[in-house]
Amino acid sequence: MTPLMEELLIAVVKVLVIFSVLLTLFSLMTYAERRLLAFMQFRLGPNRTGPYGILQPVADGIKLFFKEEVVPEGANRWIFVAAPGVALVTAFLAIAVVPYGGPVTVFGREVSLQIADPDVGVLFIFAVSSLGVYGIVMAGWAANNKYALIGGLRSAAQMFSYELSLGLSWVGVILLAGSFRLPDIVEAQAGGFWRWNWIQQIVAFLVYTVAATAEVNRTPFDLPEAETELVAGFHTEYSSMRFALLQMAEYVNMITVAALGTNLFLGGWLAPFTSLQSLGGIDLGLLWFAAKMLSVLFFFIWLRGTLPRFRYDQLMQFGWKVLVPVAVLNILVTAAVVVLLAGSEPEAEPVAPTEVGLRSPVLLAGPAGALG
Amino acid sequence: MPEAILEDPILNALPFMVLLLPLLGFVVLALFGDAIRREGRSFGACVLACVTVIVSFGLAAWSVVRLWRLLPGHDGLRFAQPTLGRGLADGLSWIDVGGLRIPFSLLLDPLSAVMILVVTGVGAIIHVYSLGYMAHDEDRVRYFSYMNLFTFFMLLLVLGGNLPLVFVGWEGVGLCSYLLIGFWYRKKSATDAGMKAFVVNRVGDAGLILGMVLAFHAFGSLDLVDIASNAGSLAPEALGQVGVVTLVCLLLFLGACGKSAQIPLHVWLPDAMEGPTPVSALIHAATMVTAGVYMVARLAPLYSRSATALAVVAIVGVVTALMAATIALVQTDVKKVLAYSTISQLGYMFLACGVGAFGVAVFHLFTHAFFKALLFLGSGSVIHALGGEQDMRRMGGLRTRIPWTFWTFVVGTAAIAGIPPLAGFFSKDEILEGTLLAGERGLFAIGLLTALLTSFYMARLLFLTFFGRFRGDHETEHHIHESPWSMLAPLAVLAVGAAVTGFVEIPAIVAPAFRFPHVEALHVAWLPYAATLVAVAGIAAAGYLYLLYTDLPGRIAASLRPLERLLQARYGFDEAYGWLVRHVVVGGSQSLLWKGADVALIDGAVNGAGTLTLAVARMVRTAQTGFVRGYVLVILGGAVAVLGYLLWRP
Amino acid sequence: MEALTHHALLLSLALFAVGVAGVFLRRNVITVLMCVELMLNAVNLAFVAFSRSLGTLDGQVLVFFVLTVAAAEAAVGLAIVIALHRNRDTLDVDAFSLLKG
Amino acid sequence: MIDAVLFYAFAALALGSALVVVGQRNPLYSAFALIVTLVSLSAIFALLGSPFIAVLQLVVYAGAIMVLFLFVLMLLNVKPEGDPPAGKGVLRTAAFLLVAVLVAEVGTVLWRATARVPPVFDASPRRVAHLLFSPQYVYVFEATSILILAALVGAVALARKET
Repeated sequence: MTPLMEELLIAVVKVLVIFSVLLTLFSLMTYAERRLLAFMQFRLGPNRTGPYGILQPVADGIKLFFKEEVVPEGANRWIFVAAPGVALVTAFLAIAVVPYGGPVTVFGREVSLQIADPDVGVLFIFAVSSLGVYGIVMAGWAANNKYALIGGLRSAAQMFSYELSLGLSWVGVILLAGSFRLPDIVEAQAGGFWRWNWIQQIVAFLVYTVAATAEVNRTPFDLPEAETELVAGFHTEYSSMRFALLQMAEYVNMITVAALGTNLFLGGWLAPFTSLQSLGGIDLGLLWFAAKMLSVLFFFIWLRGTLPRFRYDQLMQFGWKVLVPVAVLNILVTAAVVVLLAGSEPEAEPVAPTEVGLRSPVLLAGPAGALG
Repeated sequence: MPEAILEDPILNALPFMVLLLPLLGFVVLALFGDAIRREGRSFGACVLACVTVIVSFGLAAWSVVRLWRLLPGHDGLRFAQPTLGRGLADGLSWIDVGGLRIPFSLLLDPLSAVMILVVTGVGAIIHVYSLGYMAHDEDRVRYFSYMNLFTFFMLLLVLGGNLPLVFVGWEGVGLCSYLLIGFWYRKKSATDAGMKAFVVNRVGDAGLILGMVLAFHAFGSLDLVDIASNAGSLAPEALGQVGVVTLVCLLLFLGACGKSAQIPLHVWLPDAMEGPTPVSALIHAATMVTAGVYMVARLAPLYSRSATALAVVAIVGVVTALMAATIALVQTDVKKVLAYSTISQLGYMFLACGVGAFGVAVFHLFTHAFFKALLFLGSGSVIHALGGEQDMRRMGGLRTRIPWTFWTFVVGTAAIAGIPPLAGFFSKDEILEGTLLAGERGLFAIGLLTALLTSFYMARLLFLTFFGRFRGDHETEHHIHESPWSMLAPLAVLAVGAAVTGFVEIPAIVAPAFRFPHVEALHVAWLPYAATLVAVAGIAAAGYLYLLYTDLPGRIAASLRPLERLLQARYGFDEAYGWLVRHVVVGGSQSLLWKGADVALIDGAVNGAGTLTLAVARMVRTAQTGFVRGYVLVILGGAVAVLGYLLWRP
Repeated sequence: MEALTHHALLLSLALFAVGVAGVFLRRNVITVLMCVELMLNAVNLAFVAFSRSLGTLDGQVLVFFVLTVAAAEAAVGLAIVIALHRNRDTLDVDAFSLLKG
Repeated sequence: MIDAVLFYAFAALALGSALVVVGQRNPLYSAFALIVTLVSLSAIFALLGSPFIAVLQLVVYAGAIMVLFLFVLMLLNVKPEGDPPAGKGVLRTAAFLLVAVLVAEVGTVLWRATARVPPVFDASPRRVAHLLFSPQYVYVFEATSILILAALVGAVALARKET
């Protein structure tokens, strides 16, 4: 079996594993969100199906499967159908390069816990997430429904505006780590939670939190799907499976954002104290990572339970006149500090030339994700 | 020139600092003048102006001393650029086209050394004087900025290492002269005088430019040192023989005539007296007007190759000297008298140049700078005392009222009249001697006569102003007051200068600059006595006429009416020129240039171009379909064509 | 690899040709603009391919600049389109012929 | 091997969608097709060993420029083109001829081109950045920033409604 084939095999395996993990996580999220919101609002939430209604997601799934697919009259069929796929593909593509833990050895073979690890990792996420807009725009436009269209345009504009500050908030971290590769960025934070970026990059961290919330259209930035204003926004006309797909895309994006935030600012799979990194020779990285990511996700739900919604103009004002300048300022300061500490411009240690072929898994990951 | 000198960093930088300091002062005053005035800080600004000049005098002195110590008896140094600019090959190149390469090179040799000392020294003194004289003018910041600018240009003129640079300075001082003559621009006569000076100078400058062009054509270089050192190899041109050298010399001399107010271009200087008196002292007595003499002396090697040119110079000089002196006899305006006296003295200098005694010319220039500046400043002090009165007929008896001014004025008068041992005596004596040695008895005779006249009209000026009883109205008499120290101190300094500068052996010092050995003049034993005698005679005569028998002048004038009228009319130069301009120039311009050239040729050409363009456009614009993709097609075609050419290029 | 770079060049050629053709086929200004973008991308592809086959990075830097220019061009171009549409109420390239001499 | 497969797949995708861009009368479809082209081109860039450029391609083109296009298209609610008016045939034929010549020319260029490729090729962002900010290009870089600024102002000034 040629090394390339091995690479491929490993990639596929990873894809499948992570895909299934994401599916479960997605369904759990829907459940958790409903329960938690209910809890916050002194309701019960779904509690009939199975113990504590744990099977609710399954029920929903089944329901959605058997519902009729409606393509509204005068809708642009092709795009209408394509939209959810696009949304999902971009979502999965983004998560394809997010690591979940340090390299582990399986069958005496070094394997990184991440589908693909291009040395432009962060940039890649940025690029793909910028594609995420299309799914929504297409969905909104194709439905030939004014609420949908407005919702689509809104979300497009919103993502557009907040992507900027989102990306800018990463730069500080990247500067500190001196690499685009997420594993490097995580390793750069090694040594206790006080070394994590959310301390020294507190500004960037805050910007990221806000921008990320907006990026995934969560409250208080959920204008694209503001029920009170536009019915259900861009997926007003969607039903059954496609609706499920759109929902899934949303949640996957959310998970991506959470995972990314964990990696960038919360020290990824690193333990708050190095002593807790491994227990009895077993690396607890994955656990730490999961813990952090889940808490971030909880934070999102919490927000939704707490905050009211922005007004559209406020949203734009805030995005362009507050977040972006702050982020830029942070970059300036960080860059200055880095240069000063480095004494002089850091010399480029020649990166080991990587074989071109190894990048194909990245490209496989996307379609693979979409296939599911 | 030995590398050792140029390696001296300080010496390398000094001339440039000397040159640029006044410019700095000007820039500051020019940029912030108004602000300063509004601030009410005018006085400080004026002091700043003075300081720049004084400092640059100090630096000049330093550099000269240093130069002497470094290389006794050398023949001058070219300064490529200050050491800070050493990176450049040899000086920043100012113009560099074809064979013509003109660097910003300065030339510091004995001649320019003397000149910069005069310019900065006298300049500094007069700046200080102006502090007092202009104290009550609310526009004095502008005045001082002009003065600084003038100093800069004058220094550039004398330090310039090649003719173009000299020319820049030349034009610059002309400009400043214009600005300062017309300083009180609300006075029409002042502005007119300024314009007159400017225009008349243009005539001379035309000659100067032509001379430069021809010089470059003939010698292939405009660098003063090159010209001077190459001149020796040129074939001397005998009297009446007009070769290229003669031509160059004459053309340049035309420029000199304009600047130094020699016949026939002398008409502007008397009117220039409209300007503030210190200006007359600095520009129209001590420095600018001597630029012509300086240039002739600077090109001495060249001039000495052409007998014709020398003859012309000598004759023009002596005629001017005599004529101006005679006119000075009948002037009643203090400054006018001094102006004509200046013209006459400049004539003297050119006479000296003409007979080949260039060193002596510079000597007289040197001394003249002192005593004429002194006289002008003195007259300025008088005018100041009388609240603006300039007419001698309304003066008199000031001897006791303003003693400082009086005594210094006496010194100046004695100096110019040639009373030993004052400065004027030596220089004038040497000039006359030079004419004798050259064997020009005629010139000598006229020179002597001029000397007589000089002492006469100067004495007349002195007596009318300071002796007898006051002839003005009581109002002015009541206000007569001695000038402030800032005016008297300069007078004193200059008086000392006028007294002692005669002992400086300028001819010997500047001789090396002329590329031929300084011939120690074998003194004509009787000449000094004769000269002194003449001077005394003039003064005595003046005293006889204007102190004892004060009605006599009037009767003499009456008996010699035609001559008197001729003198009053200043030999009718102005009228002649006026007629020339009105009829020939204006008439010619209207009938020929305007109607003929302008309307027919130029306008015709322009309009023709217009119509032609229209016609062509009417044809071409059909290509502008306004159809975008048509344009794209053309672009594509172009791309294809270019690529095709690159591919299948032969 | 040789084959790939070489074929990449061929692909860029094809894309460029298609883009040019589009400029002439389509009459909608926006489409024309898109065709221009297409051509730019063809050029980018050529740059990258050459950069790969020459082993130098200048090609990539140039692509970077092309991207920048393309962005600026799109922004201004679309702004103009909007203005045109507001004033002339059409997007037909051939309708804008005010420059006809 | 797998690189080759992917390459040709994406190449085909790019070319096909490009043809759609041109052939499609509905600008919106053209836009979507163009997006596909751009994305597949970015994939090809990655395959050619230029991940940085590939990502940039996504961010700038797919992420920014095309969104702009879509916005304008939806904003103006553009209708598909009608049938072309007759009489422009001359232009079209001329254009096609020229394009053909162009293709021929560039074809010959490529034909003459000798392809020899260095085995290892590192276009990591770091190295690209080092070249980009080297004296050779840094001024151009600054110039482009000015250009962007100008475009920004220009776009706003043009698209703003005269009030």
